[in-house]
Amino acid sequence: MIKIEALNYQYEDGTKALVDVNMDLGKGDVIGIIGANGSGKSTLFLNMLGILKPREGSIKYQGKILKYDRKSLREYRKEVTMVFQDPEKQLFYSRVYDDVAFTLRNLNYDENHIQDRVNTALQKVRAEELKDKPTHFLSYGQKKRVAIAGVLVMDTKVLLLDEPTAGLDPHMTRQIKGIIKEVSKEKKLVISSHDMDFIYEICDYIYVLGNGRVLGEGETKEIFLRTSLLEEALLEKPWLIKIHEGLGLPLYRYESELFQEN
Amino acid sequence: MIKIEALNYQYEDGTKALVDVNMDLGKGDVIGIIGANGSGKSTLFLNMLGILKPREGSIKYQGKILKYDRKSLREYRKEVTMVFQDPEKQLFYSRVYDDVAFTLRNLNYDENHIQDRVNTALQKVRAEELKDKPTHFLSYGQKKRVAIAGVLVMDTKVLLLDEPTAGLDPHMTRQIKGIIKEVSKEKKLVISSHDMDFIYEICDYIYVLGNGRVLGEGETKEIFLRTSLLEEALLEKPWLIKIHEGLGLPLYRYESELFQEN
Amino acid sequence: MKNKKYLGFIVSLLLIVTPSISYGMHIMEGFLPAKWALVWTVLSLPFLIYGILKIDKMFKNDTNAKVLLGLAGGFTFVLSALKIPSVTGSCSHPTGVGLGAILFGPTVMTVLGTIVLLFQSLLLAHGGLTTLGANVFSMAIVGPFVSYGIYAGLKKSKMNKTFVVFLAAALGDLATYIVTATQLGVAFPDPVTGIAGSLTSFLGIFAITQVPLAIVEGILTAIVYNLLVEY
Amino acid sequence: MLIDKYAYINKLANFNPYIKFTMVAMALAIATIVSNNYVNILILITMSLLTVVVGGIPLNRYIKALLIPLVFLVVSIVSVLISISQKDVYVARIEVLRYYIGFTEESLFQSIHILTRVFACLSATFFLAFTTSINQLIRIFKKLRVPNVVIELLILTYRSIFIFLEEMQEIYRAQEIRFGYSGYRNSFRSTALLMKSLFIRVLQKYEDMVISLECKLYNGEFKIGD
Repeated sequence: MIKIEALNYQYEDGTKALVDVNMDLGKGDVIGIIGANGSGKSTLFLNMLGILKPREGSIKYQGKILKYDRKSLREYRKEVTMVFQDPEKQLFYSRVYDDVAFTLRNLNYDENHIQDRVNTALQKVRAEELKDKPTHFLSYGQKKRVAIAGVLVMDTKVLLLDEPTAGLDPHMTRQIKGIIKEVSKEKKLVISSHDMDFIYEICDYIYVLGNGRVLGEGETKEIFLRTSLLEEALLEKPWLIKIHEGLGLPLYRYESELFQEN
Repeated sequence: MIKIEALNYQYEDGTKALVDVNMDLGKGDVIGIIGANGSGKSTLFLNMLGILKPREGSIKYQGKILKYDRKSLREYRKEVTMVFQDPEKQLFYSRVYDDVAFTLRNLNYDENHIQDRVNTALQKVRAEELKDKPTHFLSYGQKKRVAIAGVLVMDTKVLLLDEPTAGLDPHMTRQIKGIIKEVSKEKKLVISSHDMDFIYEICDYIYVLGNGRVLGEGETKEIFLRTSLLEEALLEKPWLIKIHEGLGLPLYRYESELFQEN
Repeated sequence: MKNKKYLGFIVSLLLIVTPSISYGMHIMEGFLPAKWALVWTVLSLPFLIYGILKIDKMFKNDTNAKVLLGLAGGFTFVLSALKIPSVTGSCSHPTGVGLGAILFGPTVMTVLGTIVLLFQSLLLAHGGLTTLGANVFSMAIVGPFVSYGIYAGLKKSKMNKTFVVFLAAALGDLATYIVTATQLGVAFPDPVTGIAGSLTSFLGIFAITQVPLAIVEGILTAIVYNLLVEY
Repeated sequence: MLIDKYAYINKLANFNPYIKFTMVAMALAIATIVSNNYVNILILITMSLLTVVVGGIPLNRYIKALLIPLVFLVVSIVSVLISISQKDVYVARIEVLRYYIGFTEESLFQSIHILTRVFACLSATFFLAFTTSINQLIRIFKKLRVPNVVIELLILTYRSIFIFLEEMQEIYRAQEIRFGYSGYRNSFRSTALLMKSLFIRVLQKYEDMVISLECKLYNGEFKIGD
């Protein structure tokens, strides 16, 4: 799995973006990375993908230090990839099918094989019916799902998701949650989000970032009970935590538990 | 105030975007407009601004039907304006001051007067210190605040806000809430958002849109108790409503009330 | 501009994008007889082929440049959907083509210009398929080359940069208009006064819109150039 | 821009694109090469019927599209038709300051001829534009052995047209409600600001897309299936 060791990253102008970051993504199946805007989440993701190269420290994958030559990176990205926040920037084709097939065609698979995998990927995000649609007629939520399919098609071991629910309405958020839960059965997921309720529901281990540092880490429930840590990181508590603390109810992980038992 | 009467809007290809929409924005001080993506919220806002012209029906402002000639629109938009969702697309100048002053300069105010009003507007969004900063170095949250200032500077009677908290972290969301509460003392606000907790806290009257129609309207508390309406509109309930219904607690409007009384 | 390497790109895009094809007058679908449609296509082909070869080579060195060119193509197309305030009060459509003459060499924009012109005829009903060759010649070859030539020739002179940009954009635009008028003039000689008559007539009648437009566009280009340099 | 939408939703959208393309190519060739008034009118009628009746494109929308190049047409036809000279050789003319302004029989026939050709060609091109999507056309170009670089640029340009069209509209509206387009001076400045903002977004998109390409194991080629 991915381990980040003593990672430091600076921008060209000398600003420190990440300072002594240590992470072991083996600590959970769905890892949450939370922090205010500008806390370094995106820079961290780009480091994890090998797109930015740390100034000090290293990324280890399956025990081996990541190398930055073309070939190593290419091999690495067959295992680790990412869905970016804005779907527009990830769609290159005007036909959904071609876009989802893009990565596979880059790997020179044959078209029959590609067809199977594209179909499976589109099924996973419940977007089979969009296959022949032009990308520019899709709604935002549909674009988001196609962008996810374009990445799922690769069958990587690790998938990074940056703000997967940003801009989505409650219904689509639920859909994406469903997709994430399903995908998490097969892959390791690393998710960043500003929606604390979403993170609380989905993730099992959490890193809190602030000003480019890891301010805290721990199991989901435990992290969200650490009031001063969340205040320092300018974050908020999920409401299930709030009513646990405020009303003295037991600590539930899911809404459904709360309402079943009470 | 704004009244929308039997408004129908069609896209050029014949798709019906808004069907028989009736609204009276005098029914509350902060009006919420909620609905799934594609339910017609944006089209409705553009109609309210006179950017799109309805096929049938009309917009009334202070009892008079809105006319679409240049001069009438110009006068109307001195009273009614909007902050769009993406601040990146609303900032045109490289310097914050120039950007906020844009509207006033277009109306040929003199520079002294402009200076006062720009300063006041920046104060309202707590961004005085950004005055001379280049816009492209601002954080997302700062850009959002500057975009709001650029519209507040006009001192309109009505302000439409499209997804004011989209993409913001919890801390900035709190900031924007604060700004909105303050601004709402002086102006009528019309807000759309996917964040039901936010809408529940901020708005006092709500319209629910679905497939271009008004599916329901009512006072905030009342609307969010209508389960089948929210389901039909593909929305969700705020958590304060959920625990009221699920746990039998009294119905609170604000988190603070809940925790004070229990 | 946070990234200096884009500066050359910007200048060239602006110079070639906006000017020539910008407010050019597209010869409409079917207007030219077969002979002339063919002549202008044949004259355009060498530039197009040379451009394609050059792009091919360029892409071998930098495959990401494909994306940049694609985006530039979209950008220039979109400018043609933008209504630009013109002197007469009516609105004209700019149509930009082109790209990085300085970064990529002027023939590259011939290729990009052709693509944009093709999309314009299919998506906007501006120009046409039978007149594509003629429009490519005036808007994606002559206009850009003139702009580029003026800019390249004057950029090292002591002349004010903004003025150089203005000149390049405005004169590129004018060149396009003169070529288009010529294309029409030779295709339809006046039965009484001959080619000289038809040429005068086309030059004269389009001058009413195209000359002010060239000036407006030159100014606009110069403003945008300054805004970007400041950024 | 709505032509694009119709290309995907019309009744001929899934009809064999090669046949559609060949028909249009032939119609264009006949209209320009044979160029007989009656043949031209026949093409106009056939293509219009195919587009509106068979393809199901709304008639008013179709006529609106046909009228887009109207200004060019009128101005150019007038230039072809009318001539000025000191000799009175015209069928119909007026006299101004010893000059005769009028038209000859030849130029009248030529103008009529141009008109029928223009509408024949327009109707053929519009049949293609309204019923055949760019995505289908790109596949045809590939079959026609258009160089790969061009195909790739077509794909990428087509995609980015819609990205920037949406962005341009949003920026424009934001300016519009802030009075950016009230008066000539403001319009001018706002247009320049709009172009600048859009341009900067081109560069940002480029940077982000390159990162996304890395993740998609881009190897230098944008392929499509057959």
